[in-house]
Order: sequence, then C-alpha cells, then structure tokens
Amino acid sequence: MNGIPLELGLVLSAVLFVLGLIGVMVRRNLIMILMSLEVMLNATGLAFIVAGSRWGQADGQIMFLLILTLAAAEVGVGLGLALQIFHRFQTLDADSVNEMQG
Amino acid sequence: MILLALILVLFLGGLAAWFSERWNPEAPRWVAVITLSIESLLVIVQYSASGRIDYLSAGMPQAWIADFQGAWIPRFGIGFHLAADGLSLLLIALTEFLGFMAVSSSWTEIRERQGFFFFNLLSCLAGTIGVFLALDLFLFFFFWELMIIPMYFLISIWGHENRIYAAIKFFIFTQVSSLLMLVAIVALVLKHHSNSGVYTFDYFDLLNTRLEPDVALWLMAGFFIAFTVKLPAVPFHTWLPDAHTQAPTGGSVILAGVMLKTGAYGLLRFVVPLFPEAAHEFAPIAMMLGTISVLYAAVMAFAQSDLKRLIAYTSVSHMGFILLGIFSWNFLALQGAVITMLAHGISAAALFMIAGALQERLHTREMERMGGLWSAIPHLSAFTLFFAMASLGLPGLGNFIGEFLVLVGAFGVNASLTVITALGLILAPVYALIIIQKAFHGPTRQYAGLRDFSRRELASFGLLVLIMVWLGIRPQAVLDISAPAIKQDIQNTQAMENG
Amino acid sequence: MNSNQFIALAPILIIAGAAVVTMLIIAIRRNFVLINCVSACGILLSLLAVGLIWQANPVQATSLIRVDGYALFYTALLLLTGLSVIGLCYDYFKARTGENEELFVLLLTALLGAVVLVSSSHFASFFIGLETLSISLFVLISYTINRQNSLEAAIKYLILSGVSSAFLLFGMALIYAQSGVLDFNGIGRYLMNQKDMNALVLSGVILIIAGVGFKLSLAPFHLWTPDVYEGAPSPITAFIATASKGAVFALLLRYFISAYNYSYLPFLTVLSVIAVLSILIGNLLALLQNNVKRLLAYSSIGHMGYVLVAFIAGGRIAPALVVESVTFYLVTYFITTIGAFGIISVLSTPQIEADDLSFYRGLFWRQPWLATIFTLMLISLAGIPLTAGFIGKFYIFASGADARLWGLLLTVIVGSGLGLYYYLRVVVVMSMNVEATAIEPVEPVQKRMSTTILAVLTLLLLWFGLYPGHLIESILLISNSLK
Amino acid sequence: MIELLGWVPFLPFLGFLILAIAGERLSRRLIPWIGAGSVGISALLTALIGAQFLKGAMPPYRLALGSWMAVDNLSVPFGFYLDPLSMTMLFVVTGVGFLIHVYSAEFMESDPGYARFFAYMNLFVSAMLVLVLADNLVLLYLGWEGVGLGSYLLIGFWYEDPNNGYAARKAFVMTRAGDTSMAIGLFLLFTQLHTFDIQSVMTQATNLWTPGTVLPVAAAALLLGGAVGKSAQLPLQSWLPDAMAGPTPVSALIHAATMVTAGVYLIARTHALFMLAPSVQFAVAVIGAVTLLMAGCSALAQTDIKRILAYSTISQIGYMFLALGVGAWSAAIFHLLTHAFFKALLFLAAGAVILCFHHEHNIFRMGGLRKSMPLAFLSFMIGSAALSGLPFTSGYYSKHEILLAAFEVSPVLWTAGCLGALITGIYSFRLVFVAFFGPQHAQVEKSPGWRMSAPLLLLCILALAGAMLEIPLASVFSALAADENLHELNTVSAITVAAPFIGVLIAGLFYLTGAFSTQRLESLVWIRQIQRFFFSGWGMDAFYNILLVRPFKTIARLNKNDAVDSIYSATAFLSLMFHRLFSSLQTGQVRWYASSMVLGTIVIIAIGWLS
Amino acid sequence: MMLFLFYITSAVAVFATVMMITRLNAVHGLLYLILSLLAAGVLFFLLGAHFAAVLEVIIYAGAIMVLFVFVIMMLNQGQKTTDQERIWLQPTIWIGPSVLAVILFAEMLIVIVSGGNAETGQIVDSKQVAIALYGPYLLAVELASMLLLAGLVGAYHLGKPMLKKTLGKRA
Repeated sequence: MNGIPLELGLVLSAVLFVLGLIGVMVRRNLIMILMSLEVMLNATGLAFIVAGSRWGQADGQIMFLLILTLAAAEVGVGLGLALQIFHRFQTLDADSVNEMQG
Repeated sequence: MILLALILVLFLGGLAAWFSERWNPEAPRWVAVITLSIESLLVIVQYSASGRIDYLSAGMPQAWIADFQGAWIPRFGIGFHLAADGLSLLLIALTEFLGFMAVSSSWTEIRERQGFFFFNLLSCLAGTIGVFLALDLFLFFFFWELMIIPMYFLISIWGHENRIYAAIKFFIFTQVSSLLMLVAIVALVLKHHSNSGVYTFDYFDLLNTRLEPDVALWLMAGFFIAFTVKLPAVPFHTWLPDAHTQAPTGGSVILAGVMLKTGAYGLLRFVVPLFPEAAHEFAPIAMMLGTISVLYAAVMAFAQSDLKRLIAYTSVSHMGFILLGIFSWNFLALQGAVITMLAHGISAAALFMIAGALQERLHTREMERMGGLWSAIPHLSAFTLFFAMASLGLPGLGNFIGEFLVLVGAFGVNASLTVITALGLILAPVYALIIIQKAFHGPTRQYAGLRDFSRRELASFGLLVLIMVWLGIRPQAVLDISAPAIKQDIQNTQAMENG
Repeated sequence: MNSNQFIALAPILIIAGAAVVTMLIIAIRRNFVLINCVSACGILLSLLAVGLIWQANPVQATSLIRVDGYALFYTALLLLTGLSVIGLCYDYFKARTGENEELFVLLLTALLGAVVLVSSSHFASFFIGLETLSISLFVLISYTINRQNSLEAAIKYLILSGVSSAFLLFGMALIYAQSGVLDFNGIGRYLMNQKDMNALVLSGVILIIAGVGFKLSLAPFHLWTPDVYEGAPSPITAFIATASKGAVFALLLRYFISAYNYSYLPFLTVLSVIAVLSILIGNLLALLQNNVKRLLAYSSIGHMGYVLVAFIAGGRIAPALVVESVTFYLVTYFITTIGAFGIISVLSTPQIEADDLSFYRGLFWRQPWLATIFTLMLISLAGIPLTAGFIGKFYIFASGADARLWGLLLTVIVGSGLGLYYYLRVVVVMSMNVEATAIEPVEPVQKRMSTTILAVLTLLLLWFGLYPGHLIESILLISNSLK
Repeated sequence: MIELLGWVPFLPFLGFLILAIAGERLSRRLIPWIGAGSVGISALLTALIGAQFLKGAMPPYRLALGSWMAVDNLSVPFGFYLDPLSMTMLFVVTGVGFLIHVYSAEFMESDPGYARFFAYMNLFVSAMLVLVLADNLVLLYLGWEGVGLGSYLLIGFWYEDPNNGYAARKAFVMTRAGDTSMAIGLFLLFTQLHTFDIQSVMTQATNLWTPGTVLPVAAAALLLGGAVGKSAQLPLQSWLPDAMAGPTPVSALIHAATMVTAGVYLIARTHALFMLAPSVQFAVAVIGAVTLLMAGCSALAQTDIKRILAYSTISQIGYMFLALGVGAWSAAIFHLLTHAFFKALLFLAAGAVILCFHHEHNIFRMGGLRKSMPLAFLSFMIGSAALSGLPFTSGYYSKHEILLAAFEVSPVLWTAGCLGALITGIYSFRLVFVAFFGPQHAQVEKSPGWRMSAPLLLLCILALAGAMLEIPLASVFSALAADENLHELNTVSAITVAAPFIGVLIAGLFYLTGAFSTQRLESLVWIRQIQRFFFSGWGMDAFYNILLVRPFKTIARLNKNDAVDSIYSATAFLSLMFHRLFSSLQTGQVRWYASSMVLGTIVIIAIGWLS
Repeated sequence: MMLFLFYITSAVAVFATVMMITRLNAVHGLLYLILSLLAAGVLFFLLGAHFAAVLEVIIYAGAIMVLFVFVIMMLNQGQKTTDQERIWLQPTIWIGPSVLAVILFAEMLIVIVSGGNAETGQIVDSKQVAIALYGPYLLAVELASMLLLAGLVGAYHLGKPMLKKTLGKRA
C-alpha cells in the first residue's frame, strides 16, 4: 500500500484522456491528431494500470500491453495513410480532406 | 386445392406472360387472357362445388365453403391457411372479372414492356385473391403487402406524368399503415400466447382471444388504420387521388375495383370479429369517419377538373358508405356494404376505363379541354352517362342497392349520422353530372382522329353494363351468397359480446 | 489448453493460419488467382471445422473465448460473409493494377478479428478482436490507394475508430477499477451481488456503448458512416457493413446477457434514445441521397436502430427471443447488404465506382437480372414480404411487442415509412426509360464469380423470406446457449 | 286482361331499350313507330285494363313480379298495385303520354337526336308508370328517381347549349334534395314499421301510431320533402321554370302533365300517414296556398311563353297541394287529371306556336296569331279557359271543388285560392291576348301537320270535357269520404266562380282593349321592382345562389387541392427539412465528427445518469 | 512520499500533454509527448506496475515515437507548417472542443469520485504478469501478434506505392 488513492489515478487518466480528446478535436494536422490519439490511448492504459494496481492483479498490465500493441499498429497504419494523403492532397490538413460530405 | 390454384395460376400466368414477351411482343396479353380464363374456370368450379362439404377440413365453421391448410412457420404457429366463404368468393369473382376488364383496357394502351406489365397485373391480382382467401393473419399480411408491389410498378412504370410521386405516396401510405397492423397482429398473437401458451396466427383461434378493453381498442386501431387507409376514408385518403390519376387504366381498374375492397374486406373480416367490443365502442367514430368521407370526398370530387381525379374522389365517397355500413354491424348494413363493394367495383372500374379511353384518344384528362364529345363519340358518351348514373346511385343499378341497404341498416343504429350521410345523395349528382356537363355536353368541337368505341371496348362495356343492371335488379343472387358468412359473423360477435 | 479447447478453437486457428499461410505464399509467388483460392480454402476449412463441432457442448477456452452454439453460428455467418466478399473482391480487383494480393491477408485478419469478437467472453479478447478487425479495415478501406476517396475514408475511420476505442477502453477500465474482473461472467456475478446501481459501472458501460455505437454506426456516433462507405471499395464496404457490425452486435448481445447488464435500466433508456435517433436520423439522411453507397450507409444506420429495438426488448423478455430476433435480423441484413453492395461492385469498373444514382437509370431495361436482384435486395431492406427482410422485421415487431416497447415500434414504423421513400427512389430510377444512346455501357467485364454469389444470395433471400422455417430452427438451437 | 298490367310499364321500356341500343341507325321512319307505338300499345292496354277494372267492384289488384331484394326482415318485391288512384294515374300517363308522343313524332322530326329523344321519352314513361304502379315505397322510389333521370336527360336534350345542361343539372339536384328527404323518410318508416309495402305501412302506421306524435309527423314531413321537390313546390320550386330548356313536348309531358304531379300522387298514396300528422297536412295546405300565389305572381311578369306556362304549372300544383292539405284528396286527384289535359294542351299549342313561329318564345314578339294559327288559337283559348277555371271547362269543376273544400277548413286558404284564381285569369289571358290578338309582327313559317294537330284537338276535347270522366276514388280514400260532402255555400261559391272572370277582365282591359296602359303602370318604380321581383321567381334562385350554391362552389374551389393532404405534405416537408439539417451536419470534416462523438457521449452519459 | 511523487509526476504529465497539444511545431509537440509518456512511465512505476513502466518507456516513448519522428522528418516543411499551424490554431477554435472536453471531464469526475474510496499500489511484478500472459491470456497474445501482422501488412501496402507514383501529382 503506497497510499495513492484510486480516484486520483483515475482522475489523472481522465485528465490526460480529455486533453488527448481536445487535441483530436482541435488540431488540423493529421500527425498531431495521431499524436493526440496516442495520448488518449495512453491515458486509458494508465487507467488500467491504476485499476490493476488497486486489485493487485496482472490483468491491468496485460490490458495495457494490448493497448500498446494497438497503439503501435495504429500508428504504423495511420502514419502510412498520412504519407499517402500528403502525396495525394498535398497537405496534412484534416479539414481539407473532406471531399466526401452530405 | 382449388384455392391454392386460384393464387398460383395467376402468378404463374404472370410469369408466363413476362417470358412470352421474348417470343412475341403481343403475346403477353393473350397469355393474360388465357390465364384469366383458366382462373375463371377455377372460380366457377369452386363456386359450383361450394355445396359439397368434403372440400372443408374438419372443424371449420359452417359458413365456409372450402379451405386449404398447410404448415408454414411452425415456430410461431403460422400456417398456410386459405379458406373461402361466400364473401370471399364474391370478391374473388369481382377480382377475376375486373382482371379481364383491366386486360381489355390495357390492350392497346400499353405498348411498352408488355410482358412485365401483364406480369405485374396478374401478380397483383394473385396477391389480392390471396388477401381474400388468407385466414392466417400472417399469411394475410403477407399477401396484403405482396399485392401492392406490382401495383407500385404498374403506377411507377406505366403511369402518367406525375407517376413517381403518386406511386411512392401510394406505397408509403399503405406500407406505413400496414406496419401498424403488423404490430397489432403480433401483439394480438402474443396476447393469445400469454393466455393460452400457444403461438398461433390462425384466424379462428384468435377469434376467441380474451382482451382487456383498452388493449382491444389499441389493437383494433392498428387494424382499423391499415384498412381505412386502403379503403380509403378521410383523413387517410389523399394517396388515392394521386395514385388513381397517375395509374395506367388497367392499374386504376384494379386499384379502384379490387384493391380498395381489400380494406373493406379487412374491416369486415377482421376488425369487427376480432375485437367486437372495441369495435362496438369505436363504431360511432368510425361511422362518423364514414360520413365525413362521403360528404368531404363528394365536395372534393366536384372541385376537380381532372377526370380521373374526380372519379377517384367519388371512390372515396362511396367507400364512406361501406365504412358506415360495416360499423353499423347489422345484417342489412353489412349486406349493403357487400353490394356496395361489388357495385362500386364495377362502376368505378368502368369510369376509370372511360377516363382511360378518353385519355388514349385525347391525350388529356382535363375536362376543361373536352366538351361536346357527345356528338363525336356517342357510344362512349352514353356509357359514361350510364356509369355516372350508376355512380350517383340511381335505383335499378347496383350502387343504389348497396347504399340503400347501408343507409337503412345504419339508420336503425345511428339515425342522425345516417341522415347526414344521406346528404351525400344530394352531392352525388352534383359531381357525377359535372362530368357529363363538362366533357360531353356543350358545343360540338373538332377533335382530330377521334374514334368511338371499338368492338372490344363495346363488348367490355356491354358486359359491365349488364352486370351493373343485374346487380341492381337481381341483387338477391349476390345477397344469398354472402348471407351465410355475414350471418355467422354477426352471431359470433354477438356471442362474444354476450359471453 | 487441452485438446477439447483446441478443437473448439479450430475455426479461429484455421483462419489465423490461413492468414499466415496466405502471406507466406505471397512472399513466394504473387498470383492473384492462387491467393484467392488459398484464402477461400482457408475459410472453407474453417467452415468445415465449424460444421464438425457444431453439435458439441460449449467450451470455455481460457477465460477469453467461449465457443458455444451462438459463437459458432455467428462464426459461420461471418465466414460465409467473408467468402462472399472474397468472391466479390476477386471480380472487383482482378482488373485493377497494383499488388492486390495482400488484400486477402487483410481480409482474413479482419475475419479473424470478427470471429474472435463473436466468441469472446472477456474484455481482452473483445478489445483485441475488435482492434484486429479495425486495423485490417483501415487498410482495406484505403486499399485502392489511387482513389482519393479511399484514403480520405480510411484516415477518417482510423482517427474516429481510435477515439472510439479510447472511449471503449476507458469504459472497460472504469468497470475493471470497480469490479476487479474483466470477463463477462465475472462482471455478471459482480453486478448480481451489487444491491445498488453502481455509478462507475454505469458510466463504464455507457462509454462502452459509445465505443460500440461508433462501430455499429449508431446515432449520434454515425457521422463517419457515409464517408467510409463511399470511400471504401464496394466489396470492402459490404464487409464493413456486415461482418464488422454484425460481429460487434453479436458481441454486445453476448456481453449484455452474460454480464447481467439488462438489469440496469438506464442502459435500456440510453439504448432506446440511441435507437430512436438512429432510426430517425439514418432514414432522414438517406431521403434525398443521390449516392447509392451513402444511401445504403444511412439506411444501415437505421437498420442498426431496428435491431437495437429487439436488443432493448431483452430488458423485459427472455433472452432467447432476443437472440433469435437479433440473429434472424442480422442474417437477413447480411444477405441484403452484401447483395446490394455486390451489385454496386459488379457494376463498378476500375475507372469508375458505380455509386451515383444516375448510373442506375434504366438499369431494369439494360441489365434486367441485376436490376431485379437489386430491387429484391432493396425490398428486403424495406422489409416487404417475399423477402427475408420482412421476416426480420417481423421478428423486431415480435420482440418489441412482447416487451411492450410501443414507442420504439412506432419509431420503427416511421423509419420504415421514410425508408420506403428512398428505396423506392432507387427502384424508380432503375425503371426509368433512357434513350439508348444516353449511356453507352462500357464493355462489360465478365464477373461470373460475383454474379454467382449474387444469385445465391437472392435465392437465400427468397428462401428465408418465403420459407424461413429452416433458418429459424437453426437459430432456435443456439438461442439458449448464452448464459 | 288485368294480368297484363306488367306490360304497361314494360312496353315503353322495351321501346327505350331498342331505341337506345339501335340508336340513330334505325330508319327515321321507324323511330316514331317504336317510340310512340310502344306507349300507344301501353295506352291501349291501359284502356282495356281500365275498362275491366272499372267495370268490377274495383278491389285493389296486386301483381307480383318476383322479389327484388330480401335481406333479413327487409323484403322488397317487384309488385304492382292497381286501385282507382293508380288507375287514374295510368290513364293520365299513358293517355296524355301517347298523345304527346304522337305530337313529338312531328315536332322533333328534323332533330338529329330523333331516336335519342324517343328513347328518353320512353324511359321516362316507363319510370313514371313504375312510380304510379309500385306497391312498395322502394319500387316507387325507383320510379321516382327514374322520372328524375328522364327529366334530366330531356331537359338537357339539346346539350350543345351549356345552359340547357345547367338547367338539367339544377332540376336533377334540386329534386334529388327532395328525394333524399323522402329516402330518409323511407328509412324511418322501415326502421319503425319493418315494411316498405305502402298498404301495410298505412295500416300499421294507423294501428301503431297516435296521431300527432313525433314519428308520424317526422315520417310525413320527410315524405312531404320528396313531394315538394318533385312537384316544384316551395321551397324547391325554382328548377321548373328553367326546365323549360327542354323540347316543348317534354315540358308538356314531364313538367306539366305527369312527373311534377308525382308529389301529389305520393301524398295521396300515403294519405293515411298525413292524416296521422295533422300539422304536416296543414303545412301541405299552406305550402300549396303560398306556392300558388307566388307562382301566379311570377307568371304575371314573364314574357317567355313557356315560362308563363311553367309558373302556371307550379301554381296549379299548388292548388292540388292545397286540396291535399285540406283533405280533399279526390279533388286533388281530379285537378291533377284535368290539369294534365289542359296544361298538356297549352304546352303543345305553345310548342306549335314556337315551332311555326321562328322558334320565338317571347310573347311580345308574337301577336295576331289568331288568324294564321287557328288551331293553336283554339287550343289556347280552351286551355286558358280551363286553366283559369272558367265554367264548363274541366278546370272549373276541379278547382271549384278544391276551393270549396278549402273554405271548409280555413277561409284564409280559400281566400288565397280565390286570389290565385284571379291571378290565373289575368296571366293566362294576358298570354292569349298578347300572342294571338293585336298586330302580327311576323309571318308564320309553316303550319302544323296532322300528327301535331290531332293530339291538340283531342286534348281540346279533353280539356273541355275531361271533367266528365268519372273517377271513383271513394274506395281509396274511404276513410274520409264523409268530409267531402260539400255544402254549397252560395256566396262563397259565387265568389269562387267570379274570381277568374275578374282576372280575365283585367287582362282584357290591359292587353286586349288597352283601356289601361301597362306602360303607365311600369313607369312606377315600385311596380317595376315588383315586376322584376316576380320575374325572377321571387328571387329564389338568387337566394339559393347566395345561401348554398356560391358557398359550396367557393369551398370546393378553395379546397381543390385537398386541405387534408397538406397534413401529409407538411410531414413530408418537415422530413425534408430535417434531412437538410442532418445532411448539413455531414460536413466531411473529421474533427467535427470526433466532436460529435464526444457530444453524443456526453449526452448519453447524462441520460444514463438522469434515468 | 509516494503521493507527493505522484502529484509531481502527474503535474509533469499534464503539463507536457497540454504543451503537446498546443505546439505549433510538430517536433516540439512530439518531444512534449515523449515527456508525457515518460512521466506516465514513472507513474506506472509508482503504481507498482514495473513491467508496464519499462514497456512504456521502451516501446511507447521509444519505438512508437520514433515512427513519428521519421514521418515528421520525411514530410518536414519547416517554417511553412508552423505558419500554417498558427493560422489553424486560432484561439477561438479551442473554445468548442474545450467546452465539450470539460463537460466530459466533469462527468467522469463525478463518476470517479462517486466510485468510493480505494487504495492502489500493490506491486504486481513481471513474473506475475508473465504468468498471466502465458496462462489465461495466451490467446490474447497470439491475437495481438495477428493484430501486429495486420498492421504490418497494412503499413507495407500503404507504404509501397508511394515510391512508384510520381510525387506531388494529384490523382
């Protein structure tokens, strides 16, 4: 027992999560959006770790591991896409990638 | 088996007509005629065999003439149950007859894609006959929906200038309302299930479902709306003028002559027998709707300048009588409703055929652009006069009998509404004679290439006239056929209301 | 891991194996037809495995995966979907330049994710299955990288999917933090012992609903749907619309039943709101849509809303009927959706995607069979008899009425009314007359595979519509397997 | 012979069928033979039957021709009922009808719709005969509507002029209004008495109902509505003057001799009901009295020869109503009979004048026709005399009887009747003096042939001597025979006889001798106004126009596109608005999509919390 | 003590994240992100998840961020992008998303605080994790490998045609 309350840990992860969310909603640069996504995923990982720590179980860490895997794969694919988009659209502006609407 | 054949023959005939187009573009209509001939043979056989009890499986109530039962979806106790009593037989005969008329009126009018046209026409008839025969509520709903698809195609492909709007409107109205009915059907079945532990959609089983009054009222409302939309009654009628106006003649004939009757049939067969108490409680409102329909549509009809639209509104007006009659729920009024169904089937079909014939000749339905046609095409004009008279309820013709019986029957139930409805009798000549006045009377004009009825048309209309007169002079023949069915219905509901 | 579990896992393992094998073969020899065959064979093998263990007892392979009748039924459904999509892909991609073989690897991994989803009984497998599916889909959507729309769709899907995954994970974390368990049964036990409603679990589940709502494109998480549907290659769109959604839905149902979530009434309220919004917004959005793919996308939003009605009914009625209704509806939805996108894919050429409504003008008279099939599919989507869609809708009504969800049913009716309008619009366009010279069809490419698949789908559609007894019976077998 | 009764209405119907189906393809020589011939044979048959019937003790004769409809306790047979009343009517319809058919054979000879004309006429005769013979109210209603149809067809016979069609429709609709009232009466009677058979209705009503209670009053009033419509009495009288748009023989047959008297017949037929409802019966009398005055005044102001006669018809039927109202049933029928003769005569003569005189209708453009058209002049003199009720004409006897009976009941009614008689004298002889005396304005084109002359002559004789025909109606109205034993009141009687003479005298002073000048009279503004008022038929048309026709048309026109539909249009519009709204949210911008997801999540968490 | 460390590290993490989402230059942002991730690693350690802490540093802050660096370098447009970002990131643009985020955060806060008190900090060492990983979570590991495979194949596919096509030409 090291005295970190569960709520604090969860609140921190919520803060990070929300910051990441703001990033996704505000940034127009695809790379930055992807980075913000990473923040969000990381925040959820933190939440799992906090929860796992509460229960003294490995499950939390394992979930974090899986999230890590996802993050890696997503970044890989996401960046690949970003490159393609840059070459097609000549921009990384998420807002100008809006040919389809309605 | 004949009952099943009644449906299958038409459907297969439709398919045959579709495929025969490859062989010869003129072939489909002949296939249609042959199919209908076989079909009428079947109807005659069924009718003449109706006295023999061995067509009936055990346990069927007395008034029924024939039935056919097969398994379908055992999970919910859904069966393929067809059965005919006098009422359905009459309506099938009407369907059959108007099928001929529809084919006849499409003979030269439809020039494109005849195969698909006659496929749709025949499968529409097949669906309608299915509706008249189905005694499993699920099956009924199945056919109920099935008949509108071909009709949709008939309107949307071969209709007039505004056909797509009309077709979609028609489809949405009927579909949405019938989904309400589906909910009601399902809820009824579930109710029966919770009472008895058995899933069944069979009409006879569900007849005896005990329902709390408020539940019954809601369920009845579901059915009622579906049927009054189809009937149609004010305020659900607005699809009809559009659909009728835009449909090709054959489509209008089927639509006005037969399809509207499915609504009336449903009210008669399902709404009141399934929910007698609720229907009884609801009757004043339903009758009021009937009254409003009669009067409102009559005024609307008078206002129209488009001939088909006018006729469409007259249909609404006539259907109001049926609504009034059915919810009076006594023998006289019901018999009147039955006669009205048949008579209106004939008269509306004939009027639409006339409108179609005029459109084919003049390329317009606007009465303002007609006038003085009498001297140019006396035969057509005389027939129009005849059916206008039939439509306004001239005694000696079928419509009169129906309306008269309905009103007599209804008078005993709700005198004040009946009196108001009777005002429709004054409005009827107002709209019926305006047709004659605008289109046929007036100074003679020159119309290019206008020809009077051909021999085929004369034969069709002659037949229509004969049947109309026969209905008006000898309605007894029809009344006798429908009497047992109606008597039984009344007894059943009375027994339920008492017990 | 015992042999019993191995056998039970066989379908999943075979798919995974097939993916690896396919990739290896690509490394050795790039041959479109060969790869096609290999992947199809993999799926067939997996199907065979499903068939063999169909009658076996439920097997819990670790706490992550539960292979029971429910899982197997959906596995089979997904595999068949995969097979059809591979068939459609074959015709769609064979004339296209570029290296198209990886497509099948990705399809197989996507399928793997979906299959894991339907058999998962644990948040870990739930999550990993979902993400395997999603990662594969990102690439599949963007597979035709020389189409700008594809890329745009993929990046949108990727970002939003990431956000939704984050919501999902956060929800799971909240639940875990409170209950200390990650497997569905454990959560169920936990909830059963709780007296009061638990705020953390409540919010957690709602966040999960939000995350899943995105995958199911339920309103208000639906905005991506049309763009992705439009951008993705048609066969892939078919896959997204069916396999991805179906698997997620199956999982959600399993989760709700296993984890005892139906006892929380707020979920049902939330879901009801979502269902109403989905039905109305989806159908309203489709009304004047001129792009068939987008139209189908909007309509799929509405359809998910319809299934949700049956889903919500689980709060009041026995789960068996819910499973039965949802499953039947999904089966019909799969058939019609694959059919509809199959038509688009058949009509598309490497030069142009056949998604504009004007492309369908007079199709009835140019290609009667295709048009008829398309019409049937649309009729089925509209829920009109003769087709399986009607029975599906009947099921929705049955479960909805049994649970007395009158308001929702009314919404379904309104939605169907709206739906008719745009389905019929398409039918109308197909039956319009066109001048012969107006559209000179491109030299038609032989697309036997696709047309065969379409024919089979049509037959199934009619079979299940006219005589649904068989399908119902097999669904009945599985409807009680969820515990 | 009497067994052949069924053929009487059927023969004209057969004629109708042949003419309708074969139409103008028949040779023009054959057409009148069929048209008039069928009615002729009917008339012959009627005569034979009548001879047989009148010879015996005249028990009512029933002929059952089978069942029409039988539902539950409702049964309507095709059955005929022959008693002195229907016998009388039969004579009128077939006899006068035949004469008019013969007359028409020449009158319509040059018309292209020759066959059509006879077909319609035959149809009408047939329907009228059914009406007269029907033994139950529904069959009577069939005939009732059938004559309405015949009337409609014949008024609109010359369809090329839209005005004729308008008049025809007006006639049909207005009478239909009455018919509807009658139909409701039928429903009421059936619901209460469970039968439609006229005789049973009367006996049952007498047995079951107390006089003056609601039921008999309502039933009688509703039937009266029908009678008023058909017989062009107040307030449904305004169609009849317009109905003159039809060919003149039609006016003679339908709008003078037969159809318009159907109301009188109906009331007489169901007199037992009216006796149970004294208030209604009195209303009948009042309606008759008012109508006869009103129509008489209107006739004074008309210039169109046919319209004068039309108003006089309305007025004369008013007398019949008056008679019915005061319980002088036989007198009413007697007047019906004589009226049929002299009014048919007048119309036919008018037709001859019109035909031979440039199709001119305005009497002030005629003049001096006395010499050029002696037969017409003779006819008019006799007809007008009978119409005015000058002694020794048939009209005298019938009218006299009525007025005396009216005096028995109420002197006011009698006064009205006498005043009416005076007015009758004025307007009928005004017509004669203006048209036949004085200077001749134009030459006569041709003179009528034998087919027109013979009926005129025959009718002259009947108009003079028709009163000799003894109608033994006592058996029909047996219950009240006592009331008709009129006392001769000398003063009253004298005034009654004198009234028409004064009228003739006035007419003579104004129009024959010119002792009084009409111009001087007309120079007075209020006279002119009154004249205009009378001319318009007391403004009834305008009244109906403002009260009913115009509102109806306005409503119909305003609502042409169906207000109910706008509910649905609005729904559709709303849907499209929402479509646009939601579409505009589909911006294609991924950041907005993400935001919407966040928004959605916030909302559903809130919902989850709140619920 | 632990709690104090926790607060400090949390503050660093939050600060770094805020900086990251507000940076105009992608590289700056990336560096702040790495800082944030490292702080998270410390937090993991504080929470007793040593294995996860190590992975966070090695894989997240190390490997994954390198990918970003590569891409940013490949697409580096220098000052141009920074200028662009300045235009894009008008102060007003922050309002909407922030409001939304704050509301969401408030909701989460209520939920979390209402969840009741509980302590964290039980040390779960690598061995325990390994046992779980290769015991009950074996299938998850396998599946994760398939996930990575999919990502790999995908990245390959998305990466390759770039070399073939001429750059800078819009299709």
